[in-house]
Amino acid sequence: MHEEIAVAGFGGQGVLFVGRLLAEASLLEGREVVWMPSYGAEKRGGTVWCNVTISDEKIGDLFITRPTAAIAMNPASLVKLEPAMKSGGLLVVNQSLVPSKVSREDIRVVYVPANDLATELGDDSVGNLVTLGALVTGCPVVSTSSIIAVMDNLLPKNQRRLEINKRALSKGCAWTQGN
Amino acid sequence: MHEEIAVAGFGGQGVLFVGRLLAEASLLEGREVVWMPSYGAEKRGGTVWCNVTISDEKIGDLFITRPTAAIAMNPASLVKLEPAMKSGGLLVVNQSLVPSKVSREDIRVVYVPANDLATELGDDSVGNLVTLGALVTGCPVVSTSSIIAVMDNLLPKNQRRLEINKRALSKGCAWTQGN
Amino acid sequence: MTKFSISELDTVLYHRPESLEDYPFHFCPGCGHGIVFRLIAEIVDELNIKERAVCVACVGCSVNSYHYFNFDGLESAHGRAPAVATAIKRCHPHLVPFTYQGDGDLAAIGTAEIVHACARGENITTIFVNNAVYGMTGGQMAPTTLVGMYSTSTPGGRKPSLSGYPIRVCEMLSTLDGTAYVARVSVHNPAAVRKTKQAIKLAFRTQLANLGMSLVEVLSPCPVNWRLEPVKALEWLVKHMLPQYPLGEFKVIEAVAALKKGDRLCTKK
Amino acid sequence: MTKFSISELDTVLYHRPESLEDYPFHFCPGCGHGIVFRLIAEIVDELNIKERAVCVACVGCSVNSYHYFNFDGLESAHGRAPAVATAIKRCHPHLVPFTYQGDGDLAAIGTAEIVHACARGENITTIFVNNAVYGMTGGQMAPTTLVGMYSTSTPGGRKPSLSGYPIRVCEMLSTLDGTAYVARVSVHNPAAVRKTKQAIKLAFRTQLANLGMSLVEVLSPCPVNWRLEPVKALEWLVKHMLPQYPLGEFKVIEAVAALKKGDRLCTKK
Amino acid sequence: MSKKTLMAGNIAIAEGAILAGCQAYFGYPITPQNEILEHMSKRMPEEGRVFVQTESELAAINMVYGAAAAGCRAMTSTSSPGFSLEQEGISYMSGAELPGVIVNVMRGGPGLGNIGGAQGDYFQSAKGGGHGDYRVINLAPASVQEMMDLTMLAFELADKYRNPVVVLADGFLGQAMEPVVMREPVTELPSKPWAITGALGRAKNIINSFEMDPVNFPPRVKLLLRKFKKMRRNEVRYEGLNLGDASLVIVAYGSASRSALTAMKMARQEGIPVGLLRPITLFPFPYEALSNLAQRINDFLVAELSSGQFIEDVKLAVGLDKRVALVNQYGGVPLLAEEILEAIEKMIKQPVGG
Amino acid sequence: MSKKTLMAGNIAIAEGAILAGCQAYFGYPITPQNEILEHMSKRMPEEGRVFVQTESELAAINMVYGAAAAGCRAMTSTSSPGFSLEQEGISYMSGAELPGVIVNVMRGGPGLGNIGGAQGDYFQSAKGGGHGDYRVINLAPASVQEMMDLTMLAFELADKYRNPVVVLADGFLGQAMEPVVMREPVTELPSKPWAITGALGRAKNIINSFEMDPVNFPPRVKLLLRKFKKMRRNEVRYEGLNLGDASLVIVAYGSASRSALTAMKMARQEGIPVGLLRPITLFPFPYEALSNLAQRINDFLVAELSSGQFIEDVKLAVGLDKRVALVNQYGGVPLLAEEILEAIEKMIKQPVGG
Amino acid sequence: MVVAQRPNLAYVIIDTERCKGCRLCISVCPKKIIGLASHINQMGYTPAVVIEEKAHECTGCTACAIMCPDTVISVYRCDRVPSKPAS
Amino acid sequence: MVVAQRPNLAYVIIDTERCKGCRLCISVCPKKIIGLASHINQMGYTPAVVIEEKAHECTGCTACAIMCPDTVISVYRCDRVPSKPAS
Ligand SMILES: Cc1ncc(C[n+]2csc(CCOP(=O)(O)OP(=O)(O)O)c2C)c(N)n1
Ligand SMILES: Cc1ncc(C[n+]2csc(CCOP(=O)(O)OP(=O)(O)O)c2C)c(N)n1
Ligand code: SF4
Ligand code: SF4
Ligand code: SF4
Ligand code: SF4
Ligand code: SF4
Ligand code: SF4
Ligand SMILES: [Mg+2]
Ligand SMILES: [Mg+2]
Repeated sequence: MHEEIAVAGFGGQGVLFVGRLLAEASLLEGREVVWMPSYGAEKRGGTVWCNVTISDEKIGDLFITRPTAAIAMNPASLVKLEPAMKSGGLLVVNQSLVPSKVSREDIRVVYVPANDLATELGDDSVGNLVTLGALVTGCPVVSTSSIIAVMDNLLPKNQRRLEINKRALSKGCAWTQGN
Repeated sequence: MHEEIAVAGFGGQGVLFVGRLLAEASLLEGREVVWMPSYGAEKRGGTVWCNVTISDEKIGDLFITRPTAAIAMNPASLVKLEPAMKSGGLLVVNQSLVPSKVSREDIRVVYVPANDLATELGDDSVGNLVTLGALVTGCPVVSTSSIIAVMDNLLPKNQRRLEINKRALSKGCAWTQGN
Repeated sequence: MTKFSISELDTVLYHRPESLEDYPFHFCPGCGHGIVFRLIAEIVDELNIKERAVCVACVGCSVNSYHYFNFDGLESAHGRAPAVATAIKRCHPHLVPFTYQGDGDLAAIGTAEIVHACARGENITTIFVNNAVYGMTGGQMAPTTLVGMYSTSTPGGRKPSLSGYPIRVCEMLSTLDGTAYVARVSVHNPAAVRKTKQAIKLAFRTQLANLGMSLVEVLSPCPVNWRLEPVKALEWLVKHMLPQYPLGEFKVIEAVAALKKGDRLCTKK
Repeated sequence: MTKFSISELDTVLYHRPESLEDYPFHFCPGCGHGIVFRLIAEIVDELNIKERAVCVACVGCSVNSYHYFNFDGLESAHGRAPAVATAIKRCHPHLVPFTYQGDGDLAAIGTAEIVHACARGENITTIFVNNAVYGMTGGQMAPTTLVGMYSTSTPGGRKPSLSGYPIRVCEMLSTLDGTAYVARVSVHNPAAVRKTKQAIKLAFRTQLANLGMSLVEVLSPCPVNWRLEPVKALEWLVKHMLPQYPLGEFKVIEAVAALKKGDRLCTKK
Repeated sequence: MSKKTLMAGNIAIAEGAILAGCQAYFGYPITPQNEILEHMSKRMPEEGRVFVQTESELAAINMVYGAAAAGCRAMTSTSSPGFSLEQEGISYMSGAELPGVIVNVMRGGPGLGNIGGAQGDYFQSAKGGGHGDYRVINLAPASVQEMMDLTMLAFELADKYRNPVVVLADGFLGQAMEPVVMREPVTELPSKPWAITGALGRAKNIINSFEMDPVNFPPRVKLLLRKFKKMRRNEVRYEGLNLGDASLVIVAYGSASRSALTAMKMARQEGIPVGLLRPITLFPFPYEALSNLAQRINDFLVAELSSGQFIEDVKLAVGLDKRVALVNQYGGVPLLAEEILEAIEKMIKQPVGG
Repeated sequence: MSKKTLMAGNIAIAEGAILAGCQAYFGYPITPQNEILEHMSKRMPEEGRVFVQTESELAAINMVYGAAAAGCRAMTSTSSPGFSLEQEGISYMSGAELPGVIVNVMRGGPGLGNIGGAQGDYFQSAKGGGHGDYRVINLAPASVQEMMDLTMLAFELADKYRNPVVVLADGFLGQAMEPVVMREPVTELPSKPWAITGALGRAKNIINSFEMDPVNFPPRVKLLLRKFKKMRRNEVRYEGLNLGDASLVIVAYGSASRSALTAMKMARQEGIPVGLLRPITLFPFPYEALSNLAQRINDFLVAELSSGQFIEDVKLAVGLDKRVALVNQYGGVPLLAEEILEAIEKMIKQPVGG
Repeated sequence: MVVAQRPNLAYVIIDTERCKGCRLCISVCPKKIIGLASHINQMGYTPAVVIEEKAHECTGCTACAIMCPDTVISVYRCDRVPSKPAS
Repeated sequence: MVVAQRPNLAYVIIDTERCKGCRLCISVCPKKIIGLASHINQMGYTPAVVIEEKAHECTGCTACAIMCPDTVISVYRCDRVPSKPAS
């Protein structure tokens, strides 16, 4: 197994956290993993991305160029991600903020109104978890149970946060399953 | 012609100035010349030296190791200079401050009570000029007239200083001639 | 209720100054830097020195200053803006260089350079933006961080026993004979911003009159690194920074006072 | 009229302190550094801290400090002695590091380091020898060179328009909250030397009592570079340096004042 | 398998230092290594050790100097412009024979550059950016695990040789997270009778790098040179991969070697027998390993995140009659595996005389 | 013969700068180059030009940066420890494409070292002691006349390439006096439309070395690299002596080359056909000249006042199959002709395989 | 780009695409004329907008513009309507 | 090395080989007891010496020692002569 996943969006959308969850879950599953963030002098409002490489072998390159799976949280991300996707890859698009459609036909696309679904859950900040659910359901790079285990680990003190995150995650899973 | 001259003494004894006069006079006589001072964190009281290389050809090494002529203004200098002298070279020793005698027999030595002669002239600071006179008379690397021309050039504003310097110089010349 | 287009007949009460490029700031929402930049641009416009002004940028969130102003500008290494400005002024005395420096830049790594520009009485102007934090690098303690204040490098709040005391820059620099005008202002509300503008303007006029070093310290919010909403950040500034950093003029040499007096007479009209 | 050998029965009124190595100073005749070195050694003897004292030398004529003292010592890069001393004290709080710095070292290249050691309130002591000149490098202008004063880099005398104004270090540093004791003294005559010793001793006691940064500025002659005979140099110091650099205590926090008071009570006996 | 923790490279450096018994950390913020300073600001006081956020990199390196002189394991971390400011201090440390660890998480340069990862400080770090005849051991990690391990090694080597040691990483590695096996903490630190600890029950100690009389200085330098020779003999470290059957060897270190690893795999999938030699120490440089390789291999491809600095040492090792090609990026952007693969293909295709 | 003046090397540098139209000098005292600063403190105001004694070398290099940005010919001078402190600024200057002359009158190091002459800053200066991918032209005078001439050339080249240029001298040359032919003053300075002179009648000018977004920075570095390539093509300078019949060539620069000259003469008197190749530019290094020589000469003797730095470039030029021996001193003492002669004799005697 | 207001004696124009939604303008307007929009702009911020029902109360005091860190507010007086509004 | 003085209530000893002849001691001695020697020492300086005729006037005030930059002066009181000299 060798997956290269990209997550991108506005600062503040929880992009890095999604990547982190993917990475930790992979580690839990005994895989090699690299998590690489974008970092910059850019302040909030700039575009933020990260990439996660998950593999059964020792990982070389820290960067990825052709994602096998990706999440586009905002319009700017989609513009960058669409042409980069590896043929056959899965692209999750946050429909709440991205009005446009993907034109490539050699990749799989899941449109998920992540922010709207999050708002339905009563916390519009968990859109990122919704897209993560959508991603791992469409392309099982890690199991949702690993992700949940990781969250239990990372957010032990905040039971409420944990709960809403889990619900957002399964909402995302359900969305992909239902589509 | 290729001469390598060393001048050494206490700080404040005018060692560098003697070297400078030799160098300027050589230049006046159309020769190649290098003047190299000692410089150091040492303050007044330390030993100061300089070396002057005079040649008809382009000069290589900035330093000299085997002086063909030298002036020892104080005891410490003599200790260093005596063993270094080139065989057949001329060593001028300031007898006023250096009680000891040179033991090497393959070099020429002129003992000159420079400070005493200077005091006789009414200015005990011109001992250096006395030794210079002694040197160039014993080993004519430059002519005294060149030295005088240089002094006229370097100290034009100070007629009194100039005068006493010249007298000290010729006193030194006379001393060597008389010995 | 219908859209309309602005008639040229309308009087402009406030408009983006000409000396500001039509180029968005990269600052975070509610950052005080934007306010100060704008004021400088307004003053350059008002003093009509766009052709002589030189922005000497520092390294910090204002690193890009020269991109925002519509006149000559240049980068300087972290902390060294006063040295760069010194050279520019000495080489071209007709230019009006000013440094724009953060508190990390000026009061930490650049301490020697600002102290000596002041001691030499360089005829330059320094706009010193004190936001009590290293903004650009992510909110570490600055020399101006308050005692007890959280930062990413004082996880339990600044403890003097470990990290020392905040430096009051104006108080320190006004002990130097080369300073002509030293003042501390703030941007916590519109009235304060207006005063800030007056002070910065006087600083520039000090330079224009060849009176020596002029420096204006501006207390300014960094909402992101203070971890406060912008509006709360201003409240925090008033509550916590003003007591430690009292506003006012710390050095006004006579000739500058005369300039100021002239001002007041003028504005009376 | 006959030679005699000193009996051990004779009372020593003055003797070379034990903390001074039996090693001649390399200073020029009449240099003030020698006096200050000796005082420090006397104080280390008197406070009985030879086993804890650490001399942090600077670069300047006192570069060799550690060779003269009979206790631990080390070199620091030009201007950085306060940083070096900070680290030593933080690592070994029981040690008593002091920096010995010239005015070029402390007030020029090392400005940032001394300001920040003071701002941090490091528990160290600085002996700052102000001779108004860069001694070691041959008499160039220092930040403390007086207006009008000749130096090898101000051939016509220091002109403020070209070279700025002298820095009054004590005045500047006492604005910083981390300083506990800041004083300026001089060595122009025996009485002044005695006061200098008191001040330096108090500075060390400030450190021993963990009260924060202590700094003593000593006005000191550099006869060679002032181009004056040693005795004339002291006269020049009195006439020209004292007016620009008034002697006195610039910062004595309460706890230090208490130490001092204790002193007075003690010495009354 | 021991338990692994997902950790950013910068944090691994900080934790590595703590495990190695680092007693004092001094630093000034600079991206992309702020996490080290921030982490240390929390961890060092927790451990009862010294943390000082300094007024500058000058102060930081000179505090490391002071702490090292006081016999403590001490460290600072910075990135390229800050590293430049530390060169004087590093020269002093080497001259005064003081151990100490300097971490440089390189970014794009020259000048203010940008905060991307780069390897443009190669000359500065591996040859010596300060004045005078000194050298420092350079350890170049290529994974987060090595960020930790080589930081620990850095402290060992610094003490072993009484010389500063540089951990030369880059911004990409600093920011990347990878699984890390935590190491055992070092519990016994070497004794340092030469240190400044107060002249109690012993003669006074002096630490300096100065001689008033020039003739006294060369013997001190000679002592240093002897140490550097010993480093060259004993401390060369590198990793070789697939060298046995290789007809072309990529030479790369740090994060460039990671892309090289991928490129090597890709090339081998295409049937090109490519090997990888990854120097772990840049000084001492694995000249011998490379010149041995050059006995039978003719093509060397140097992959670096700089404009042709590292390649000079490779050339010095393999000689002028080998083909040594360069594939690189610089200024803060990564070198991708695909670019290296392309360079491999190009090199393979080119006739040897060409 | 034109009239000659006896002049110290340091003064020749100062006067050379003035002749070259240097408009601004900034400096901080340090032995053995104080005479430059002191001379400039007198001469620059006399000429109505800018002189500032700065608070440090950091301030000095950044003032040079500022003055250069303002379109003026600007210079600073220092010695080794001060040169270390200037590395960040030099990197900035190169990154911002600013001309400017930095004189380094080297002394013994590392650390505080001593004030004797040395060449221990070779790597630092010729390779680049600052961060990032930049290079600076290094001019290495070997006589007082060249102290003047190369300082003048330094200003020309700095402006030609908009890059800092280093005059790399040493303390011995700085202090030595030799006869000098005064040069004609430069009267026409190049125009600099890019300079910071006030946006009067033109669009605003910006000087920087920064890009917020990393991807925008490599193209800037690429522009620099192109310049460095041009320097390598156009600016290599060296002097060859007695190369025609030589069987052994001494390679040396600066004051070491002076002793080498004497040694060469002495060797020839003994009948050993020795030649001398003296690089005048250290960057760009005369690789080609040396590798051409290596076509027919097998023995190279490198004479340097450092511990084996300069020799690396010689090896890079002549390859691994030549004999390249080292004779050197370091730490502030001179290398004497006799020591070089001895090394020549030793090399000649040694069998080639040995 | 421009969210225009009803012509009045004084009015402000906010360049909402450059607004970063910091709310400083909102906090200082004595007449509470400015509020947040219900959409986010291209930069991802919820911009400030003039509350249309209140726009007529604008006094042209420029407090909002003076505080705006992004200089996205302009303030005008409409000289075409010489009469003062009823206060 | 040691230039000894007549035993007295107080007396000073000057290490003339280390004296640099700066004359500070001379300038501060209230009794004008110290003067310059007529020889130069190994360092090339004319050292300070006690003027023998005046030595007995020494009060032991230590002013000379306190000012001596080279710490070459020691001051003693000769307790073997308990009576005070006539002042
Ligand atoms: C030599 C050097 N050290 C460190 C940095 C990293 N750095 C960039 S900005 C900055 C501090 C900025 O803080 P401040 O000056 O307060 O400006 P602000 O961002 O708060 O406006 C630092 C430390 C650098 N660029 N160069
Ligand atoms: C980085 C650096 N710059 C410059 C010097 C040269 N230097 C040595 S001592 C000194 C100044 C000494 O002056 P001061 O500190 O006043 O001490 P003083 O000699 O007067 O006692 C200077 C500039 C140096 N050693 N290192
Ligand atoms: S980090 Fe702070 S100072 Fe920097 S732009 Fe953001 S709010 Fe402003
Ligand atoms: S130069 Fe001045 S400060 Fe230095 S030793 Fe001589 S007199 Fe003292
Ligand atoms: S100008 Fe004054 S009243 Fe009008 S919107 Fe702005 S703050 Fe409110
Ligand atoms: S102050 Fe400016 S940036 Fe902030 S919300 Fe108001 S209009 Fe927007
Ligand atoms: S102790 Fe006093 S009286 Fe005696 S020699 Fe010294 S200064 Fe003179
Ligand atoms: S003060 Fe000391 S050094 Fe000076 S003359 Fe007197 S004894 Fe000699
Ligand atoms: Mg700040
Ligand atoms: Mg001084």
